[in-house]
Amino acid sequence: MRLTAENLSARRGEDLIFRDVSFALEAGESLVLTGRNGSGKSTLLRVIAGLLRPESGKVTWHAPDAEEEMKAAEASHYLGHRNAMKTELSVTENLSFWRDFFSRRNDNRSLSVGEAADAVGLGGIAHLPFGYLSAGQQRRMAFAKLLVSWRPVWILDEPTAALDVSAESVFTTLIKSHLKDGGIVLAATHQPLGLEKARELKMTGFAGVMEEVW
Amino acid sequence: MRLTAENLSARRGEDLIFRDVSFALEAGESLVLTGRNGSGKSTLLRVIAGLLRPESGKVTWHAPDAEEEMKAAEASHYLGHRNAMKTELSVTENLSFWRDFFSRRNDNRSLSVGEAADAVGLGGIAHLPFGYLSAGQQRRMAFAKLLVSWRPVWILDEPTAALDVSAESVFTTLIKSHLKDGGIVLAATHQPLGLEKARELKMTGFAGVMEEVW
Amino acid sequence: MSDSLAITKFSDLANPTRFLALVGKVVPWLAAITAILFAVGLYLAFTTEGDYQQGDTVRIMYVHVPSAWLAMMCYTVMAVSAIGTLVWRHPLADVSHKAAAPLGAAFTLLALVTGSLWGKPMWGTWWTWGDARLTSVFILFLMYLGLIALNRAIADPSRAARVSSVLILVGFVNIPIIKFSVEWWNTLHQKASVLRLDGPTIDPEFLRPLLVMAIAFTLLFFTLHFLAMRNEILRRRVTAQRRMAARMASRGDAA
Amino acid sequence: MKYAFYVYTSYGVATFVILCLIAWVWLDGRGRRKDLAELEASGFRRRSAQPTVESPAKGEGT
Amino acid sequence: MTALLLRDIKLSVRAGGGALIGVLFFIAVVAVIPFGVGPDLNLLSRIGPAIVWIGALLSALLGLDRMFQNDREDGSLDLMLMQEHPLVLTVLIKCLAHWLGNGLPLVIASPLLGLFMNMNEVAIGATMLTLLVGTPALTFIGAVGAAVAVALPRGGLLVAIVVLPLAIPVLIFGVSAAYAAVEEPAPFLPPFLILVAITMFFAVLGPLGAALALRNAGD
Amino acid sequence: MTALLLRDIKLSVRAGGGALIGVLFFIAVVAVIPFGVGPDLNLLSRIGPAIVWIGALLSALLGLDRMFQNDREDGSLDLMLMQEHPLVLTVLIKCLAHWLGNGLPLVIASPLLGLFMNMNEVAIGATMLTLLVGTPALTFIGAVGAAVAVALPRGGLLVAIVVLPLAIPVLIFGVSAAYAAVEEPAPFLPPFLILVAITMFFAVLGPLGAALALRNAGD
Ligand code: HEM
Ligand SMILES: Nc1ncnc2c1ncn2[C@@H]1O[C@H](COP(=O)(O)OP(=O)(O)OP(=O)(O)O)[C@@H](O)[C@H]1O
Ligand SMILES: Nc1ncnc2c1ncn2[C@@H]1O[C@H](COP(=O)(O)OP(=O)(O)OP(=O)(O)O)[C@@H](O)[C@H]1O
Ligand SMILES: [Mg+2]
Ligand SMILES: [Mg+2]
Repeated sequence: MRLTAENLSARRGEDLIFRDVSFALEAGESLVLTGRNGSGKSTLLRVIAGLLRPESGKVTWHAPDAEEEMKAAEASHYLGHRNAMKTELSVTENLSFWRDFFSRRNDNRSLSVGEAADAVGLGGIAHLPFGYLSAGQQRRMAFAKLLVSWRPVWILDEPTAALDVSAESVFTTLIKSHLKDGGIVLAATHQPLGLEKARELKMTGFAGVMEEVW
Repeated sequence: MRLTAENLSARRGEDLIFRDVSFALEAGESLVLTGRNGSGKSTLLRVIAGLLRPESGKVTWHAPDAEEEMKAAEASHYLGHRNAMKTELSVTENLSFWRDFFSRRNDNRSLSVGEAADAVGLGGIAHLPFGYLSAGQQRRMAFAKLLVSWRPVWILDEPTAALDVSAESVFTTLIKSHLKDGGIVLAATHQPLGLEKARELKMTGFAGVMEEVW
Repeated sequence: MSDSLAITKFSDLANPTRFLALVGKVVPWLAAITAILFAVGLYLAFTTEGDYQQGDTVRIMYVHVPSAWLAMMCYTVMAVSAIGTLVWRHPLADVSHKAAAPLGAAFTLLALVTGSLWGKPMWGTWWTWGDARLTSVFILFLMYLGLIALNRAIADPSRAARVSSVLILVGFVNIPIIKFSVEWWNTLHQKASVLRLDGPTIDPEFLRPLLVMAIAFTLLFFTLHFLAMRNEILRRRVTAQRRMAARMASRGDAA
Repeated sequence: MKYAFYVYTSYGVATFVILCLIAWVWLDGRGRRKDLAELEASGFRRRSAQPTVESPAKGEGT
Repeated sequence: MTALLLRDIKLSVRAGGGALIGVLFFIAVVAVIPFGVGPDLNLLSRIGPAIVWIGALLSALLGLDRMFQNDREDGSLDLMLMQEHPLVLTVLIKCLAHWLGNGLPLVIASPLLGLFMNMNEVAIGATMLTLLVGTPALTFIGAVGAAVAVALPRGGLLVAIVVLPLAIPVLIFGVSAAYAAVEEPAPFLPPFLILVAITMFFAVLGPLGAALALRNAGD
Repeated sequence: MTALLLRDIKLSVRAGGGALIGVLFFIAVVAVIPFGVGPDLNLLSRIGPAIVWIGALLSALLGLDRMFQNDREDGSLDLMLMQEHPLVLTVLIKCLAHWLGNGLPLVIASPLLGLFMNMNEVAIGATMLTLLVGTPALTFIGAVGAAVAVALPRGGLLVAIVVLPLAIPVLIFGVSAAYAAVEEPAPFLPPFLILVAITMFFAVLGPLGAALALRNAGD
């Protein structure tokens, strides 16, 4: 199980945000992206999630059982700045939708909706419409989405924004246990996540203008 | 100059979130709200900003020059979880709209749009559409909105979410200088803001159900 | 600080519990009187003579006119409740206009249907879009349906109540239009002959059953309205208690 | 009776609609009372009905 | 306040494309009616004003529901609610901007459609005049619906339902004034003045109602 | 995929009574027409099919443009783009859900409206049939517009230009097929078959185009 990025570079508008980023992550490893605002953390994560086409380079995913390479996106969960939940539906409805939508054959490592809500400490209010939750509660529920269907790779963009201290430690525990289960975690943060053996990649932002083309 | 809250209580749906909250803030004082996710920080701030009607109690504002009491909302800037910027318009367009919209007669303490963008460290990219900024850059620009028109009271809901360390210190400096100018700051945060003499109010959340009515 | 201001404020006025007690006492009487009046009204309606001009169809009047009046009165009741919601924020007012909307829709439907049934023999057509009275009543019907849909679309009941109050008040312009449409536009429909400033001009032979039926309809409306309000109060009580139970359960877990 | 059809249909429709209203009010009321009874049976009481129970919310204001 | 007006117009031109969608829809409506009526040019020109008015009414509905919703979603509405300028004034300005961005193009496009419908000059002029006077009323009425929609998770159609009954009088008098200008015996002024009165009435009631609804939709 | 279908239907029903509201809106639109054209029952029944079709187009347009926008704004779209099911399929399902939640109720309600418009049985049946066949095409076309709207922050105008010109042929053939069924000389089948062909064509092209636009929207 191995996620590799080779010579990635990406651009926003006409600016090259980063170039020649390469890394390889094995099961149980994690990578933390740091850097100033606008330094390209979210951009890199979106490239890895396949949501943004890299200017050059590629991201690959080798699963031990599959022969050929898959797109990394299909083995990943992505938790972006936005929560991907409908305010009109209740928390349970939201979570079970994502559970069904993500579900794969012979997947026995996923939690049920109720267990996932409990795991992020909000078991009691899962019947409320998502829109009625406070900012931090919404973020927790968005995190619960990662638990209802197992994916080896977690791509987390500032997962702990808007969270209180207890929730932060809950998240850290969940991330650690995901790593122990053989998962891979990529996270962008401004606050230390408390992962011991995480590798760190410091983004610097603005790696040049694409003027060569012209 | 004095902001007082007397016996505030507020409700969300049928739940009383807090009851009998009172405080008074003089020029140069600040109040920091802390508490778990969902404990009612945002709710209290919205009540003070006049966006949510309190179940009981009232918020008043005494200006030294005006004789009668004003609504506190009119003397306040509110920075909520959402940034109140249009993604289609450029940063400059957004800021100058708010500058014009907020403008008062004989107000000479406001910064110009360019100065405000510089103050939050983003002078160079003010011509981009707001939607093109990174999460942290957007938050900074939302903060710049407070600088383009002077209001004595700042009501800040997690101002530093998604910010990097340098931006946090910039914000702290800006808040401190606002306090030194005789402003009042109310802020809800999970991370210490680094204000020295701030008073703290710890929210606990859920103070009962309004079922007595029925 | 044992009880918040909010709670004492509400118990000064007629609070829901007291209202429920009142409903329990009043409704049986109301229902009984309504039943008697309906019996008398129906008897009168079918024993008085027919009109030489309209034949027996005049008997339709005894259901048509009361339901048309009720359709308008119900909206007026809702408008008054809407003011109660917006100005005094009285929870009973919320309940009142929410409960009245389906009743109003039903009476408006009755007025439309009986009117059509009367129109076919009298004017030779079930419906015409050219008549201001008919179309404004149809609009009233649509507004009732819209209000019902609005109430169902907003989950938080007190917010739903406030928002629909605004709409009720804005829509109230339709009521005078219905009432005076026959004076302002020259149309097929009858001019007012009972509810007018200079006294009724209708033959007392018809007036008697009409009045009895009108009172019966009105009392029926109030009976149903009280009961629907009671149901709504109970519904809110149930949701409030369910929430409370859920809160206490999750609190127990946390502790 | 002339036009009997129209007269009887209108009375019929009126009766039907009114019966529907009555049924709605009645059934709704029965359902709600059943809900309340269930809640009562599961051990939940209104606070105002039992003023002596110490309320969990008291003293929580900040 | 001018700032708000300018921003809203800018947004409607830049983002919503309100003007063009409205005009295109308007054209679509007017384009299909001849199929129903057949090639009878006389009849077409007779019902012309009515069709143009109906088209205008329907295209006014498009996009109306998002008048406040966008501002609410990004938080701007909160800031507007906090200002000391009376909320009614803010709403009025937003209505004005909406009309300039969506209503006015319809008025301007109407002569073209009049030609499609084979209407004569007087009829075209009268229709355009009544539209000019009447469409603001539609916007004001719609503002109430849009304000109500703010409280709804997804307002759209509900708003239209709520709005349409109130818009009917506008339609009736607009059309009858346009007809009166063409057909001889009927005088033009009475229905036209009523139309003006309706617009004035809703210019007051609409913003008031919308402001009330916005205040009460708050959460 | 069923989950997506169910969720989208649930959203459209939940968010303000879906079917009920769509139908109410449709009724309101059709009820407005006689106020404009006047109470001439003959004329009404003649323009009936056109009006019913216009009502359907309008209710299809309302809310169609936000088909993907909502998913994008809350981030759901990102997650859908990442899945291994082909994106075209996802789009198709979303179209289906949209049609079931918004189009089908209109088709079902159309006979009632036909009665309002004093249309005869044949005309009502023909209108209903053409609506059943034609409204999916409106949804598919709309999906392209909605996807383009997601891609461009300032895409408003483009959407209008994409959607309405494509929708107008659907409208025209739908209406003319409905008329052909009633009026003698004109044969019903040719326009109807063209309508079927248009729908099939857009059932393929729509999701493909939408998927392509969404893939390239990435940011
Ligand atoms: C669908 C068709 C009709 C509708 C919607 C309708 C509606 C109404 C309404 C709203 C009123 C109450 C007006 C008021 O209090 O001023 C009313 C009263 C009345 N209607 Fe109708 N109507 C319809 C058809 C008819 C027909 C066909 C007749 C008889 C030929 C008729 C005869 C009357 C009479 C006699 C009154 C009492 C007027 C009065 O004394 O004030 N209506 N109708
Ligand atoms: N619109 C709403 N309707 C009903 N309940 C709501 C609504 N918004 C918030 N709540 C509830 O009110 C409580 C307080 O929410 P609030 O947003 O004030 O919390 P907070 O202290 O700001 O939390 P956070 O740190 O997560 O931002 C929460 O339990 C939430 O579920
Ligand atoms: N859609 C876009 N179009 C053009 N430029 C963009 C777009 N989104 C982001 N950018 C630019 O790309 C750069 C990197 O943004 P990115 O979101 O990756 O930063 P980040 O490291 O995640 O910052 P933050 O810590 O604030 O979230 C920024 O300078 C931003 O202005
Ligand atoms: Mg980022
Ligand atoms: Mg908060």
